[in-house]
Amino acid sequence: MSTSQPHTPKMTARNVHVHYGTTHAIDDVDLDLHSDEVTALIGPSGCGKSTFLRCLNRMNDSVAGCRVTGKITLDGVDVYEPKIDVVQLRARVGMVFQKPNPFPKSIYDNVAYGPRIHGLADSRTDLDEIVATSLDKAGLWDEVKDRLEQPGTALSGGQQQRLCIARAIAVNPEVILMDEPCSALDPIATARVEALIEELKGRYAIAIVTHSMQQAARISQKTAFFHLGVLVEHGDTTQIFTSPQDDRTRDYITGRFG
Amino acid sequence: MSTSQPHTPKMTARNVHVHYGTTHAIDDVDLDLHSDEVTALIGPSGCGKSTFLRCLNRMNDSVAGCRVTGKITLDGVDVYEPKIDVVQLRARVGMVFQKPNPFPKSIYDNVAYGPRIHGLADSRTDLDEIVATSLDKAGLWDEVKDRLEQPGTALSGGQQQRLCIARAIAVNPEVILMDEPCSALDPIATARVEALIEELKGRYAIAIVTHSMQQAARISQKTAFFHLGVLVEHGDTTQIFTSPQDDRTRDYITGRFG
Amino acid sequence: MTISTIFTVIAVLALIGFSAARQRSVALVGGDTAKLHSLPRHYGYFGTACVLLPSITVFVLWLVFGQTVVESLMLSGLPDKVVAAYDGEIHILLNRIRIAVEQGSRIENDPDILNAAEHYFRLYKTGLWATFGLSLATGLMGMAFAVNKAHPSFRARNRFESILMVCLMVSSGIAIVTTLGIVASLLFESLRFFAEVPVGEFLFGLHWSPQTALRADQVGSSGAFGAVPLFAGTLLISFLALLVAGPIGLLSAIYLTQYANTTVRSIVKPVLEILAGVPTVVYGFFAAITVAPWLRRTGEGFGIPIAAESALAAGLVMGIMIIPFVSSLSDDAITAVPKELEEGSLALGATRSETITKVILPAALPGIVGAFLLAISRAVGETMIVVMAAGMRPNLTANPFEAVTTVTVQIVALLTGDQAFDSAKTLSAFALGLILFIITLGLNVAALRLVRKYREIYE
Amino acid sequence: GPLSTGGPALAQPRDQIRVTGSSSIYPFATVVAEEFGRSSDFRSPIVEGIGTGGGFELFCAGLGTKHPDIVNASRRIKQSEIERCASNGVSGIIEIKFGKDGIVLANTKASTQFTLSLREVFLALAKQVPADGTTGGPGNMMPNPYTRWNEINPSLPDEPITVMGPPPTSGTRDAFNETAMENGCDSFAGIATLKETNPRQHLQLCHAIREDGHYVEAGENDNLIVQKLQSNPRSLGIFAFSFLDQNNDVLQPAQILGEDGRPVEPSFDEILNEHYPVYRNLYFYVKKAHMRIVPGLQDYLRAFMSEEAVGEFGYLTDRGLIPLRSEERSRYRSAAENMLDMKSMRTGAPADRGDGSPDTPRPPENTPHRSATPAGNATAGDMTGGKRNV
Amino acid sequence: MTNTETGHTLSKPTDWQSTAMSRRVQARYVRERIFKVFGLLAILTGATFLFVLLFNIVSDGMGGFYQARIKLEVSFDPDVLGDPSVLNEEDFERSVYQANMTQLILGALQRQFPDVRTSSDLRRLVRLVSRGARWQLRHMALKNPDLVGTTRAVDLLASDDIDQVIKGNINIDVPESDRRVKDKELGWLTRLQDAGLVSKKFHHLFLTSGDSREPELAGIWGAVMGSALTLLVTLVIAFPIGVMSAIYLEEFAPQNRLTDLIEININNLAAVPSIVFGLLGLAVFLNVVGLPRSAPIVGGVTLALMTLPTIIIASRAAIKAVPPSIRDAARGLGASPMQVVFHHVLPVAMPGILTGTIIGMAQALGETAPLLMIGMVAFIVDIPNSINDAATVLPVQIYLWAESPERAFVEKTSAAIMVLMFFLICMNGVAIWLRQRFEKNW
Ligand SMILES: Nc1ncnc2c1ncn2[C@@H]1O[C@H](COP(=O)(O)OP(=O)(O)OP(=O)(O)O)[C@@H](O)[C@H]1O
Ligand SMILES: Nc1ncnc2c1ncn2[C@@H]1O[C@H](COP(=O)(O)OP(=O)(O)OP(=O)(O)O)[C@@H](O)[C@H]1O
Ligand SMILES: [Mg+2]
Ligand SMILES: [Mg+2]
Ligand SMILES: O=P([O-])([O-])[O-]
Repeated sequence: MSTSQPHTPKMTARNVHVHYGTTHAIDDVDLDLHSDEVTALIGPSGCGKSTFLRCLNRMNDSVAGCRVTGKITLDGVDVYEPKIDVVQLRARVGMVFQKPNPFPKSIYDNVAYGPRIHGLADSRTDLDEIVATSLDKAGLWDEVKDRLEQPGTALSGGQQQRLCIARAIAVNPEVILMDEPCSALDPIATARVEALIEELKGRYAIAIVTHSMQQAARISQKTAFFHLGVLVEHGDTTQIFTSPQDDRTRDYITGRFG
Repeated sequence: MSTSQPHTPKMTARNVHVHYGTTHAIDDVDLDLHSDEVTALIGPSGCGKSTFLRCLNRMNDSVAGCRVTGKITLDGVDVYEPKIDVVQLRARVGMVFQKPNPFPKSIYDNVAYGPRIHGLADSRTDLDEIVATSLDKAGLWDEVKDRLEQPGTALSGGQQQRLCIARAIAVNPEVILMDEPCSALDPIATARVEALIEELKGRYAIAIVTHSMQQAARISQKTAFFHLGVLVEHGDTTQIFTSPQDDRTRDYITGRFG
Repeated sequence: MTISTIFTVIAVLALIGFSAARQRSVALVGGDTAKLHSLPRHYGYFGTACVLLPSITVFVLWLVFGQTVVESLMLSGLPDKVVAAYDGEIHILLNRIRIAVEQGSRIENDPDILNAAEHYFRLYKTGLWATFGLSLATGLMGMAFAVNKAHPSFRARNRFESILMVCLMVSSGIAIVTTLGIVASLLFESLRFFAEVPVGEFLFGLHWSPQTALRADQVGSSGAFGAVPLFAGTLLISFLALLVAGPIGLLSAIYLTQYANTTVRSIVKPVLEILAGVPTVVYGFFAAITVAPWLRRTGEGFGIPIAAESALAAGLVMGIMIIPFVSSLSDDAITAVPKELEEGSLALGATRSETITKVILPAALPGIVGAFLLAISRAVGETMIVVMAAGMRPNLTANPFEAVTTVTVQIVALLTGDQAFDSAKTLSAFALGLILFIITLGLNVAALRLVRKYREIYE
Repeated sequence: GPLSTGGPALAQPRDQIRVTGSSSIYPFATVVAEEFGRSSDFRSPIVEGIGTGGGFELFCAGLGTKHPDIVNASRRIKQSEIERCASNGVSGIIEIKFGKDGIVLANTKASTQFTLSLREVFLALAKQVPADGTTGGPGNMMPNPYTRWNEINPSLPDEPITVMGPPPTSGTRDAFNETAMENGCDSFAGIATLKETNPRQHLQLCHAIREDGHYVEAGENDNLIVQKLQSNPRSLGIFAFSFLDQNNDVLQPAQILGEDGRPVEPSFDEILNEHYPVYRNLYFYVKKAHMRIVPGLQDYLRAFMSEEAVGEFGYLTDRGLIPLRSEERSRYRSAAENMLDMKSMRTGAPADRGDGSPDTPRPPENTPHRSATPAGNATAGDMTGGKRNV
Repeated sequence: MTNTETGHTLSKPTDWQSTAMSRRVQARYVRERIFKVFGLLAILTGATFLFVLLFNIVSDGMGGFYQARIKLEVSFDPDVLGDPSVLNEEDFERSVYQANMTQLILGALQRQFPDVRTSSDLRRLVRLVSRGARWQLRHMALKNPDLVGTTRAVDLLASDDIDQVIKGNINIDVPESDRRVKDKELGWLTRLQDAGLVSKKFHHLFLTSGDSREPELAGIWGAVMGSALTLLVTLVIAFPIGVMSAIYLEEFAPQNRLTDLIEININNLAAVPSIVFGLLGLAVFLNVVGLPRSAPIVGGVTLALMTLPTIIIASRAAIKAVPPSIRDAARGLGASPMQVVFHHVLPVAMPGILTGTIIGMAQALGETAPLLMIGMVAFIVDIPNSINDAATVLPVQIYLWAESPERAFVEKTSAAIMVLMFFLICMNGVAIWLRQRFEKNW
């Protein structure tokens, strides 16, 4: 269903099924994420977008009753293999959540947390640099450089979300997963975050769940449409939005439901 | 700004301002609700849709630091007048919330709750009838008639939301306010609720907040577009969606932001 | 050598273990710590754990079994004639030897015993040194193991965290161990009691008068061990306490969460919490000297005869004490009710009080039940107030104006008065404790079920 | 010297005397302990008041620093306790009697003062009293019908019987039973004869206290009884003389009719002379072996038994202790001085100690015996007969 | 069923203006007001109880902080004390120890009352001053040997009876025979008062010394230290274990029967009478482990077991209340479950955990019954310095004083309660301060 891609994908999902107890939340999904692209996951509420995203970095591991089958690879290695260290996996596959969730610590410590636990910095200067670079990449440096010791929770919603992105970037991930990162933000903050995603696009494989088709159209190169746990259609964003192959996709993007 | 209306409106808002402490959440809004129409309130997150809705039945009274100025009338009577009884006001202006919130009681008791406290039923048979009629109007009767004694919380999300609508109908309101009633529901449940709104339209003045422009287009006759607390544009739904007058409206519905 | 030296040595070893394992791991990757699976300090922690676990285990084993082992070794080495002299009463011999070890010839002059003590002491010293050596050795082995393990690919963090996890599990096991300890310290004496008094009589007898002979010239064997009046008394007083604390606590919680503004709340809540911190002895005096006479006088004014030591006085004061348990925990339960429910009710035109009684309280019920349960637990287990205010009269009545006694009062009285651990009178204290334990256990099981059921329905 | 190991399994040296036992003796023992600590080089002994029986339990658990050196007892040691001690290697025990403690019945000054015979005390408090027209004894008993004092004797106040006293677990209660109740009870011929024929039943009849609310078991805390009496002016309380001594501005004792029929008020002199019949002896027991273990033990005994402490003008009398008569004092003082344990005491004991074995059933050691006369019983019968329909 | 046609109740609009309806609404508002008043009453009742209790204590206890003293001219007679200029330091010390201080006091009193002659009167005269006055003088002589040979005005402690008379706690209007303080003594006292030699001062000794059977010498410091040491042990044991088990149960334990068992167990432990914990302490820590009797270490461990359920229950609630989003965030960055808990959950839950700890420690601070079994209910003069020293604790001290026959202990008891309440408030203060530090920024 996916359009052919010349270079090897960063992450692949094949025949992925997810069950929550008896609920079949994801039904046989195949999807690739590529390194220099933004993939948007769209679909009506409850169709399994978040579930699929959380499979990719095994955040579902800790959900009681959640079973994942099928194969998900990162650089060709199965991430569900027993010998895979999920801590390292999550360092390589970063995540940004719907509601900004900075730690109740200072801005500096928020960003420095990941590098610290992964031992990415040998010295304080190293760490300072990582923090500064990450905040800079997240477009937050200028706004916070004078108040790194202030609590991250004291920032505005949009700033918090960018702080969360900075935090994810700081551990130098290869993939970034974003679950409705703008739905709690006002339009101005949303615009800032979208600009940031645009900027990050070249360096990371990015998957983003969104409820707003406008947003998907604005920022993504690939779009995947989920419906009731099934990946209905997947392809270039322009193609999905202009000439969807499936009736359900068409109905959804023309506002017949959702 | 509103298109002229031949008959008198059920509710009117004039020069309404709302402050939360120092935040100016609603800025000089004029809006009418008519008895046989559905009015959709749209706009990006945080623009004040919910705030405005909650002014109409004075649900904001209990929010600390919230000040409302301007004039809001129901059948020509100012609802913020001191002698107005908010208990009655809220019985006449019903409300349905974003997240279905059935009481932890049986289905029957959920619906009977309003009539009981307002003394709308003289006898048990009266009450039975009110419950049955309300559930029927909410399109839930056939699904639950055999298990009225089960807890309302045991229903599915869509059923719960319809139960909440039934509960609101049961006190025989004249206006129904709905704050994103479908955003927590799956497409099928959403479709059922939309059908229900369609059915209710003739009898009540309905105001509905939605994030989905598709939904607004499907179910409403009038649409009001809010932005940063200001009512930017207000008119017939078709007109707003096809030929918006204001740039911000156009940008919003074409997905330039939000 | 003292324990503190041993522990110091082990602590130093643990520190060495930390730096050794850490440095090895860093050295193996030539300083490029990124190649390590875990952070260098995780290797260090692992090293510490590998030293501490075996060496402390050895030491604890010595603490628990050392004396027994040494003593049996010593006894087996004694000349037969010495043992024969204490035929069947080895513990007396052992005791003499122990005293001799401790006190030397100051109070012991039997040369055999002194020799045995000498022997005992040598064995003991040997054992102590052996333990020390062994714990050092195992600690060193642990260190070697950890250092050897400190490869870049070794998952030091995961291993260290598993060890930590075991600590967490052990901690939560302490509650169980405590329970076992309580049951064990009650069970043995209780069994001895039940050997003398039938369980049936104890559980269902209506007459409590523990006056069995402590010595032959006391009232003989007229002891009646029907515990029902005690449990009834406990029930009555707890019920009265709950009657006071329940409404006051719950209404306070409601007022504070629903009506009061934040300033009032932030002042009143800690003030009410002081009530829980007042020592029970103080409440006891308050009940006995201030409240009880006042009640009595008031009662006389109305022509109601109130006993000097009425259940009412004790229940009332105990109720005051447990107010904060009800109010603080109900407060939490009420705050935890989703705001949407409240708004749902208000939006239907309900008044605030209707919303509270018809929606919020039912929704908060599991939490409130929990609060009441903890309060009842406190009331049932409370001792000093009832000892001072409720009196000692076993009285099967539901009249709060009469004197009653409770299980805890009897336990204290039996254990602090003239006692003899060979008479049913004293032993009954243990049986009372055991049965009370079983009853509250049942209560808690029932409560858990209840709460679970509510949770299933409403969540 | 002792083999000092420092090992955890063996006990550590102790340089402080440890005293345990009776809570009734606690107020006296602590005064001596403090005085001893302040006026010697030794530290003040640690004194616990957990009750006589509990004290023996600890005392008899063994020799050595882990176990107490002295146990205070408001009664003599029992045979079973001696055996238990012996089986744990505690054999040389020095028995010291150091004084007497009066037990008083009292109410507040606001009420009328009582004058009671022991027979009336018995009738007011016993669980069962002789049936009408009988002198008591098996088959002749009825549950105590009296609810007001004047039902027992018309000259007593017309007030409900409410007596607050110690619970059955208390040593004070035992002593009260032995001295007051038993003598009142023996004034009924039918019961008194049982003493020879069926001692067990005799005890049952004499020592059983009513449980219908007229006797209020008010706990072991005498001070609490004193305070409760003040707030309940119509009740009497049973407690130790020392508490009366401290509170005689608010409390008044009941007078008890002595042997000669003369009302006796509990006072220092009357108890000392044994005119006041309700009192008990106070003891403590010391481990002879510990004299060598714990420094200062010998000096403590000396200090305790000094005239300055337990003499007629000793500081303990200030606290309400009634001293022994001087010859008894010197006998026990020399026992303490010479570390005479119970065995040697007994063999060399002067004849006035009638009791050889400390715990076969025996008449209470110091109880003045009154012979019950048939006439007395008849009076009682008349009295009860006349009063019951009131 | 579709009865939309059958003209049901809902088709006609509700008549809100009808009298029946407005009466109904009025009644509902009345109920609302009554309900609110009940809530307010409940709070007022609780507060009133507390106030009455505190008022009772304070009005009884203030006197305990004051003590009557009698100023007498004491001549430090070298014949009695020994002569420091002749004796070496050690011998002088011994001689002072053995000196009959009563003689000095008697001399001073006789100088004041030359008319008192008979020996029984003299004995009563000496009893005007405390027995502790002897030790007061001894202390002075030892501290300052130069005093010997001089005569100084010394503020001697009055005896407890005299002290109580001066404070008006003993009724002197009853007949002489009913008083411990006789008319003669009252006469002497009046003479002393007239001469301005009697004073009532703040009693430092009460706050700084250990227990005594002389009310005027009895101090609370031994019990304060005992409580502090005991609670230290309790805290060191109960806090980490309580928090660790709460972490395990809330974050890691699988939902199974074993977890249920542990949960029920913990709840049940909260209902076990505290004296039963004393039995446990006696059986396990004294008899099996062989820890020293009466020592704070044993009391602390026993109370720790008793406090554990409270801390666990509160900590679990606090941990449960930590928003899952924080856990997600940390997990999403690659933190291991342990790191999630120790780096994020615990700091956020700490205020709640501290609240539970406050309540638990307050409970431990007020407990008497379990300590009875392990020998901490005892007369101990020395002030404990380590967790192995024999000690008693504040509530026990209160209990012991309350049981003492001497009248003057009544006010000491209430004063001790005041000290305990102060201790409690300090303890809570520290915890609340800590809690605020944790809450500070975020
Ligand atoms: N922890 C869980 N336990 C059980 N069922 C779950 C759980 N989480 C999600 N589900 C179910 O799995 C399905 C997919 O949920 P998911 O959250 O992935 O949807 P979504 O597309 O992200 O929806 P939304 O747009 O509302 O976030 C839904 O039916 C949901 O009810
Ligand atoms: N209780 C409150 N206190 C303070 N500010 C508030 C409160 N509720 C809302 N606001 C602020 O008022 C503004 C309008 O909020 P409102 O909830 O009405 O927006 P909305 O249009 O409903 O957004 P959404 O689509 O996210 O529901 C926002 O800036 C919001 O932060
Ligand atoms: Mg989602
Ligand atoms: Mg909203
Ligand atoms: O404490 P007693 O044994 O004397 O009651």
